[in-house]
Amino acid sequence: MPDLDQIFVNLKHWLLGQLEGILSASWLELVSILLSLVPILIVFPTLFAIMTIMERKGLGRIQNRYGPNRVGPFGFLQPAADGIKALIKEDLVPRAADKVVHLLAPVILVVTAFTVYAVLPIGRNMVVLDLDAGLLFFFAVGAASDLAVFMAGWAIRNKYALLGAMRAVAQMVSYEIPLILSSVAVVMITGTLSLPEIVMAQSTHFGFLPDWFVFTPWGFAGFLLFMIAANAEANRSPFDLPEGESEIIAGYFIEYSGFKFALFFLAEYLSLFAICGLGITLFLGGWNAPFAGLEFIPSWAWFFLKLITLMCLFIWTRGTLPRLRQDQLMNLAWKFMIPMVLINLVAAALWHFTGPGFMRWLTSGALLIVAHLFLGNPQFERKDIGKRTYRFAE
Amino acid sequence: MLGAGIIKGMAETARNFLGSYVSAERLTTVQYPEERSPQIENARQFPFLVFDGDDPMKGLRCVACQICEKECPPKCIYIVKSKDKRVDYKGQAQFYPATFDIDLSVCMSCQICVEVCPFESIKMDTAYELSTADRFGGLLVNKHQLAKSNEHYRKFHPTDAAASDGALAVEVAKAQAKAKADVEAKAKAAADAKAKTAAAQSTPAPATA
Amino acid sequence: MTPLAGYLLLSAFLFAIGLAGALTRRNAIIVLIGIELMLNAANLNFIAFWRYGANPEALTGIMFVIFAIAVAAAEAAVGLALIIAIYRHYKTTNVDEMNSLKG
Amino acid sequence: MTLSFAIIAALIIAAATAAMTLRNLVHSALAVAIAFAGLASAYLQLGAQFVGLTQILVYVGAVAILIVFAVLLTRGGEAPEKSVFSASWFWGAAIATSVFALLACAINHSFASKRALPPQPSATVEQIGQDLMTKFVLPLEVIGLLLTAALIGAVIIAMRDESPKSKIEDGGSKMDKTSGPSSILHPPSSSGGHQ
Repeated sequence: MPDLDQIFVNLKHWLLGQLEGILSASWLELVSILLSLVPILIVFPTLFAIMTIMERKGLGRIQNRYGPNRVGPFGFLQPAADGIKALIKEDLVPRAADKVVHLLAPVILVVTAFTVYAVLPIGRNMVVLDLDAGLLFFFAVGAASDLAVFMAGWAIRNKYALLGAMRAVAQMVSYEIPLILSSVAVVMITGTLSLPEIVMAQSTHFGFLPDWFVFTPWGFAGFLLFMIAANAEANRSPFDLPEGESEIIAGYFIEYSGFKFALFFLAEYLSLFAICGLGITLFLGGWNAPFAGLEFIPSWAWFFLKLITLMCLFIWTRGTLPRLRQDQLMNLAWKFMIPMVLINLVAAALWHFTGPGFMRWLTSGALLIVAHLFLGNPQFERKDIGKRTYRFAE
Repeated sequence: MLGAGIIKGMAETARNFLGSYVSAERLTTVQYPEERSPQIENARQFPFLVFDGDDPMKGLRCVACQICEKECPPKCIYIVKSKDKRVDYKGQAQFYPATFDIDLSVCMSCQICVEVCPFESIKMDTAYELSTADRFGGLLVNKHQLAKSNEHYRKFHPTDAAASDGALAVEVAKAQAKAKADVEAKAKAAADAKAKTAAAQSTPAPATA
Repeated sequence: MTPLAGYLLLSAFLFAIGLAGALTRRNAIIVLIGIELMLNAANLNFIAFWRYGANPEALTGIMFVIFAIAVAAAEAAVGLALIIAIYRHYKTTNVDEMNSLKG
Repeated sequence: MTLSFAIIAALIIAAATAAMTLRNLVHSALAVAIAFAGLASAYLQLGAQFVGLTQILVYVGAVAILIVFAVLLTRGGEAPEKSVFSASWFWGAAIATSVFALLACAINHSFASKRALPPQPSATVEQIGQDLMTKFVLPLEVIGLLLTAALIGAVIIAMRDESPKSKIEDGGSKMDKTSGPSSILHPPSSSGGHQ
């Protein structure tokens, strides 16, 4: 039985071996790059298709209804139907719109969403680009997508779109800080920015429990904060104010139809998978098996299994939580998440310097619980809603 | 504790999600074309004309009295009386509608025409799959499309059908009683007339002196 | 391979463009963008000299650029806050009209 | 003069000139974002990987959006006014070209700049981290202080005058001209004086 874990790596080397004689060195290098890129361009869009149908069926089941079951068996050809619909629909460009920026916005969004996958370790030595500053690359390219969101909103000269774009950019910028700082805690403990090394640091086992960071007090708090910030960064449900259908129709992609609209959705889901992938790499032990006995399942299978469980978690929160108002959104980010993340850094430092043993569980755990109780209650439990103040535009 | 409410909410949706796979009655959706939810007793869509017997045009109860045409709020009924008369179920000679059109796109199924009709001839149907491609002519139904048998009416409006049949039976009985009374009166009148002529023959002299 | 002069010329040209923008444009925000460009031109010089320099292991060039980027970002933030405050007061961002120091 | 350097240089110069000459402010803000990205690729080409990624994160991710927000807050996004260049544009251009000429001839005559490309030095994140924490720890702390001060300063400068006192005063009368940050500098009581 060929080594299932390294099957793709061996496949690539075998293919390169075949082309050894035919192509020159530079062409060979190009082919090797393509061989590691093309699978990503195929796997994640199909995951996007599967995820749209799982999301709609999951939300349906949560609301005691079936969800799409007309197209194909149990509705599993629905993504194909959506895709064809998106391709057939006419692509309108409003007359007053700024053509170039209107076209460029979804393209940049999809490009940044795809380039982010270059550093994501999908399986044991299955990472496209092993940068030693991989995490920084991830956040740098992720931050560039805010600008594309703004371009989309501004290019259409439409009040609602601009409102949605400003809300989206404000939200993404203010939730980037908890996202980055919660991953800094992991960097502090592992001492490296390279994602494969972070995953290697989590591959040992402690008794039957794996040494994943999520099973440490600062790791668990970091994981929760990371996931909340990821939810906000991808503009998903409790934080989907930018495209709040009820208030401002569809936010920044209001004037996009046809294929550009499908590009926006593709970019949204791809960035969601990328951030979930990062969450898995940092806190859930990337491609490591949870228990020593389950090593026979290949490493990339573990990565995708965890990715799908995280996706179900996102769908679950989308089905449950109502949308946050803009000021609640900002309050949560600046008054709860950022202080909490800074305290999480202190907890990680405490964990590192108190050395192994039960003591460090007690100290960092207690610090986090006290911080949570102290930070959480006073500002979110107050019953008196302040007097409504009006501010008129000058 | 911040977040306790969220956990409660998530537990609730999880219960819904798992429950929908476990207990069937949670999922109340009716898959429309295949399954159909049962019609309630007095569901009503658009009016139709009731006819007795088997020939729709001859058995039409409608006597073109045009009360429903006048009473209809959106004015969607159009009746043209026939020139000749024919005998209705009570034996009287009555008109019948030459044309009886209802514009379904205008009708608001308010059932006023049914209430004002003195002859129980127009009732409300429950067929709702009437979508047609032709927006104007397709929804203007004439006399032939409107006519439906009494059995059809009894099938989906049993109580109303029974009530209207009872009223009709009373009418028929009254009409027959009146007819019988007329026959007797005529017979008595004929008898009186005969008796008077007999009496006139036996005593013609005094009258002339 | 490109000699050091290539990068130096590029950064000099970038610096000139930034200076031209800062001096000729009317809108305060474009002046600020011009200054940002000039700062970046300087950063490019540092990295070029670090790369072609005598002992790259000292990493001083990179250190200087990291701190320069941080300072430039802080300067951009304060500059734009100033522009917004001035706009709210004068209702214009036209540099030529900001000539009264009374405030 | 490798091909990749030529492409990157052309991209940077084109984006920078576009940023300086475009009439619409938001276009020039986006052009400057492209220029920053071009510079980041130049740093990566020069082997300074950490600085290139920081440049993208700081400039393309944050400063570009800051500029765009400023453009929108000062109504710059709509119709640009008639002449975009200031009155004395000629002198500005003259000074800029003379500076460039000066620098260019300095570069050409210096023999140091003819030096070819030495082997690739290793500037790993590890080394940068070590240096930051050992040799450059004082600048790191000062930068932290400076960034906090700049953040708070920027917020105070751009803050709308939220003090309840001025709100009551504004409530009745028309929004007077001295509301906003300038009324923080001198208390409202005197602002009534020099209305």
